[in-house]
Amino acid sequence: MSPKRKIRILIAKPGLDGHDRGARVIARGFRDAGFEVIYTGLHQTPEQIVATAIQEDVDVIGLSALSGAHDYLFPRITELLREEGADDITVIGGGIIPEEDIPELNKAGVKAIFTPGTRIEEAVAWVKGHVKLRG
Amino acid sequence: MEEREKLIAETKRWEETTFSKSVSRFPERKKKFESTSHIEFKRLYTSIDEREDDYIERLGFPGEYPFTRGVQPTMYRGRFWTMRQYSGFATAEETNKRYKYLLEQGQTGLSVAFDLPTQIGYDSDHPMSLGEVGKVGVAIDTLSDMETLFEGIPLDRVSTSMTINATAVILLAMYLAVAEKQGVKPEQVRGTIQNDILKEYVARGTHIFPPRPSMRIITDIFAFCKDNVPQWNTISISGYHMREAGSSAVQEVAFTLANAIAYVQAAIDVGLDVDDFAKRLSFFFNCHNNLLEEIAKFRAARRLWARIMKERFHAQKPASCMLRFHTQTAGSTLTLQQPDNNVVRVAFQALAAVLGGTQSLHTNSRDEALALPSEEAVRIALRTQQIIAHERRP
Amino acid sequence: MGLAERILKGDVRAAARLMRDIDDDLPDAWHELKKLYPKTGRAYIIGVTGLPGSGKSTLVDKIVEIFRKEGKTIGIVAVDPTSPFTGGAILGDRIRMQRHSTDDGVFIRSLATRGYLGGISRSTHDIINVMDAMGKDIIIVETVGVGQDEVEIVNTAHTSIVVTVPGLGDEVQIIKAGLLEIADIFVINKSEREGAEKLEQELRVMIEMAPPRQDGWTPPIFKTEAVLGKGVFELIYGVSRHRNSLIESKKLDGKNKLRTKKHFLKLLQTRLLESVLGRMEEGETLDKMLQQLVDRKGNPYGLVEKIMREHLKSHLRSDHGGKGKTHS
Amino acid sequence: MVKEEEFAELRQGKGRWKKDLDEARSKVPLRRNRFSTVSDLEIEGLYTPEDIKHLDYFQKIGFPGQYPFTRGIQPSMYLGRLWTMRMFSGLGGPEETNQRFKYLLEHGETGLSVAFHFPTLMGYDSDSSMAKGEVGKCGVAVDTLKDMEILFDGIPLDRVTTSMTINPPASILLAMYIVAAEKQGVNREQISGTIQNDMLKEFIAQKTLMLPPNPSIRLIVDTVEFCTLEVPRWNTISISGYHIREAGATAVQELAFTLADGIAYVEACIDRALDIDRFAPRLSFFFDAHIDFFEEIAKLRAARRMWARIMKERFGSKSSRSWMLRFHTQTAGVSLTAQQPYNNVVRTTCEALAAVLGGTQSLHTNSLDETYAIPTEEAAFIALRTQQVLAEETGVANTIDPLAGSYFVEALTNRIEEDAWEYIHKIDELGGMVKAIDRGYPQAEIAESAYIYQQQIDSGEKTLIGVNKYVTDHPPIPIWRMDPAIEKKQLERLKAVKTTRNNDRVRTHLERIRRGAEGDENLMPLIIDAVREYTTLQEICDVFRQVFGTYQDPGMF
Repeated sequence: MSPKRKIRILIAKPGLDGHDRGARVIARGFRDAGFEVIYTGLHQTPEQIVATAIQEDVDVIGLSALSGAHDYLFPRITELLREEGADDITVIGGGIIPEEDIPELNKAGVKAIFTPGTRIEEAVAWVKGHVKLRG
Repeated sequence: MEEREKLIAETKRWEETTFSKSVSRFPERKKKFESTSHIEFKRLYTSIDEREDDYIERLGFPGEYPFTRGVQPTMYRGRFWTMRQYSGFATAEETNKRYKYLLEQGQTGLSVAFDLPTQIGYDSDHPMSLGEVGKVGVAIDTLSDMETLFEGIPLDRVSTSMTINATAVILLAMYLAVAEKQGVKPEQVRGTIQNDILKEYVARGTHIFPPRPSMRIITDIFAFCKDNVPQWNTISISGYHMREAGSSAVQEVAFTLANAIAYVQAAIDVGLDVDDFAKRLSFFFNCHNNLLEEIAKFRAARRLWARIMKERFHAQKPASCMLRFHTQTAGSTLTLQQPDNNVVRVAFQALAAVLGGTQSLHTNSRDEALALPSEEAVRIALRTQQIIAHERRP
Repeated sequence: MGLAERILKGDVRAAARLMRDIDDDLPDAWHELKKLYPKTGRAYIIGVTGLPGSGKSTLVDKIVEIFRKEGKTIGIVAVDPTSPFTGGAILGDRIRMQRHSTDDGVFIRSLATRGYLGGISRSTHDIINVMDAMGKDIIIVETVGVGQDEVEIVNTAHTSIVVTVPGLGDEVQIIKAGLLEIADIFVINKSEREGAEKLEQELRVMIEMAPPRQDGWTPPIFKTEAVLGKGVFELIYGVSRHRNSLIESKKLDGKNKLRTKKHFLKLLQTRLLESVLGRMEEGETLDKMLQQLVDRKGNPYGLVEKIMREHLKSHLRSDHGGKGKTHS
Repeated sequence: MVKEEEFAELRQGKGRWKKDLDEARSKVPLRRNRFSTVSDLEIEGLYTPEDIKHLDYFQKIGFPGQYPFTRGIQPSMYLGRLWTMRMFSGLGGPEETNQRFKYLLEHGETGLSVAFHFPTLMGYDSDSSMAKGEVGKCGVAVDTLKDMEILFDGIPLDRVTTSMTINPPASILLAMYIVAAEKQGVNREQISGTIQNDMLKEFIAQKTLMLPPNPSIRLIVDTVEFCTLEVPRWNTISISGYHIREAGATAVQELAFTLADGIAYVEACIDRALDIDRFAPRLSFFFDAHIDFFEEIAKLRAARRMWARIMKERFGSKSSRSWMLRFHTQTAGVSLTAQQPYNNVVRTTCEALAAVLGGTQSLHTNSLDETYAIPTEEAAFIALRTQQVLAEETGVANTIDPLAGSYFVEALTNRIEEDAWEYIHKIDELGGMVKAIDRGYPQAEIAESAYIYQQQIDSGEKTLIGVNKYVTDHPPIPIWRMDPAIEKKQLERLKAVKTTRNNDRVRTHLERIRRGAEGDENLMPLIIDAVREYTTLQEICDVFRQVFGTYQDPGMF
């Protein structure tokens, strides 16, 4: 691993939910932790998110959903990543996600779920601890 | 005062125009709005309802006579009230476990509930105790039980309140003995015994002896503690039970302070100096549903007590004039039906107690109307206090 | 198969990865760039710069829409600033262009300045080369957009567009201070706003007052409402007029030569400095030298001469210069 | 009231107290060096009559039902009628929501409040590709008039008031409601309720976006104009601070940005040559009740005073009904935690009390499970009971504005008002709210506050029980789950409607709307005609999107 590698993370809001407070706070948190954060704005389809992740060659995709549609949207994104051969990108998620949905999401390839109350530091530490930089 | 007259005139105008026009179309919900103490609420209060020229005299400043705005100058900016959940059940071992749980959860003081035999002076093996042992609190027969009860809890670090009356003197003695065995000196221990026998005759009924010897024991405790256990609250003069028994807020305060006057008089009569023992008198009030009335009650109680001590008993020290009190939310307001509603009631009551300036607080658990509270219910009750303390940021 | 080969076969992931390696300054990236270089030189490069809040990204989005209708493929490089305090960055220019993200004919790449001045990143020119090799017809570079010192775009793009909006107050002064020389084309975006006419007049006066340009081109002014796509057609027409004028006046070759020269010299300068510094830092000599200079025991002029002599000598002796970098 | 000469004595007294305080804190230090509200307003340790010395009772406080309405908008306030208990609800399909409505009405709720699912909120039908995975999740799916009919089946629309949280397609949902009422035999003069219809706060905070600002405002003014003439009891805009606050704004920002939005709407209506005293009485407001008790009460009191002044002085409105700021309140969703969910009952309780002491006209109390999903029936029930206990047991509704005259509350009310005016002046300088939004000004202010708050929580400077203090496990609570069959049923119904309606007529109506949109006639009558023929929500919205263009959030940081 080169010391010059900088972690790039895509913060994305899939679906129609427009509550972006969490996504924006976490984006700033990652920036302040020295990451390069690509922010795609609201109302992104899974296809847009995956295409963006590939073009931007990110290490991590952080998804935020508060509408309850995570059970469809998150697995759809990991599925598309697999189709594109880009499943080496780590997918994590946050938002209003019931505890009992987490095993299913993990099985679908979402590596970690951060529920409300997570400190910014925790999310940052998780990414630093779990994301292996390429190259 | 010119402005006052103008306000009186304007209020009259408002009532006759804007208000009466509206009320003729939308009548008021009730003919009369009154508090639980049947104090009638006016529809609107303005500064004409305050007495003139009375700020310094009637309100003053926190930590100063007449203490209407609180007994400490810092109040909750310095320290929050003590979160003290009344608990005790079954054996000393189990109660000890519950205490440790509560301390871990952030509770800041202990409060012991004893079973009825202990409260009325019977050991667990007495025929009168049959079926009562460990039921409404913990059973303490000997020092050995007391040692178990506080096993692993350093008595120089916590303060302990004991709801005990007729046998208070014995339980206090045991507590001091446990402390001694832990290597803690009597002058280091802090806590309260309820020791309020008068209200037992009036409302609660765990008395043993006739009033006169009971009063003698109490003044003995006053005298002993002032010399040996200076940080101990020798009595907790309680309105709680009278309120639970159905009194109004006004009656609660009036009867409690009347009892207090009797204790002070008794102590003076045996030759104690009021400024030697009065600062260790404490109080215990109920906090009912009527939010504004309760807040007013606490503030009025402080002012009344200050005046009684200064004017009636000629106390010289400010500390003798301070009414320090514990509060418990009103058990009688909780319902068996829809127990989750009780969480809401308790939250309102706790808020009123805090806005009224309490020194410590027990919040009831939502299932208290059913049985002894579950751990989960106790935790929610404690969290209620913590949310008011930390999130509401008073 | 190396990244370069995969890129030439149309592998998008490989292109994205190489861009990352370039941006992260990995030694292997040079190897790939060498292979790609012969395939570059075909794309037309447009720079978009201007004041913050002027709507550059939205404008780019609309420009892309029109070019795509014409069947052109597009690469976009969007640069945002790196925080000097944390080293992190939020790259948000894509937000207004996301509808193109799933279009195979469009490739968008967000870059952080990583401390590089001049409105773009150190890697921008090389990343343009990758897009060029990918076969993109047009490459649009959106600069940081702080409104000053964004001069590097001139050495990067064929046509530079400066975007401004009415109502910011002293926009003309800002442009005079830093963007006037850059502009091949001016855009007044959000032209429905009050003050658009006045701004246009002021810009016109400013252009007329400026000394005539060597290439004989007078920058035109276009008014757009990017949100509604109004005026963007005309703007694109303006870009192609500029391009034609470059071709007609035989200035395009010159421009390319200038771009190549700047790029080449930058690479050379960077590598030389890295190489020299790399050697020096091995023995902590830089720190010692600095102390000598501070103590006035040496002087910087003599020292540079000495280093150059020694460096060239040792460089001639050794196979490769620098530490661990492949320079061959 | 304290006489002027007495202030000298008061100051002396306060000086003495300060000495006591210093002495006390030298022994036991204060808990913090700085005390501030949840919005980070610094507060003093003690307030006395001096802090409200300059408060002119008649100018600043006055009487209930009179200018400047600080003490409440009705002369009798809760002595006459309690606030409306209005629980925001919507889940699954229209059948399920209809059932929940009936359940809440049976348990004493007094007004309805519809939560729509995201596709409806954004102007998409359930069969749109954009709706995938979202149908019925966060609210009820309403695609056509058919769904609206089912939603209110058996609920007499002349007897209840209905609030609809709907923004970009507000005019379409209102049209459906009008026609649904018509089919019940209730005419449009009889119905009453509210559409949120507040796009400015969407651009600022909630981001349910469809059209650019200018056409959005045109649609809003269309509804205002139409309702003023034909649906006189309808609240045409619910100018909302709630979402602004939930997005991270402080109490002052919430107040200021909301009133600034209100100013922008009033100006837009005046530009249409509407008579202010005809439309302004039907503008309503919507605020958040957050956890910082006194700050919230002060905010709500300041809001009334400020709006009255804006309407009277800035716009020269003549009718006292135009000066009244009537508002709905919702307790703060963001204050709730997923950890230890029962703590949320306590939070909601305190927040509801603040709303009532602040004089709200209607109230939604959040359920304890709201950080997980749509509330279960049981959780919604406790939330409703919270209001009922507040109304019937605590006695706080038995005198008007009981905290008036409190040194702290009055001083804080003044302070919040002053700070909010400063923001409003700044927005005026930027050329009004639409321009300020275009610049990203309120967005950036809110993002900054949200980030600071998160840092304060992370550092423990601010406390969240169960999250950064007293962290423990908690037993799981039941969570509402959508039956997947609901989506299927919804899609089937939509398909059936599309095949059985008169599609020629639908096309004609859509064409008519297109021409209307391209011109400047009021679109409401055209929309009503279209929905009556079962034209879908998205079909109409697509026309709007084509004519007006769409809006993308600039995502400013």
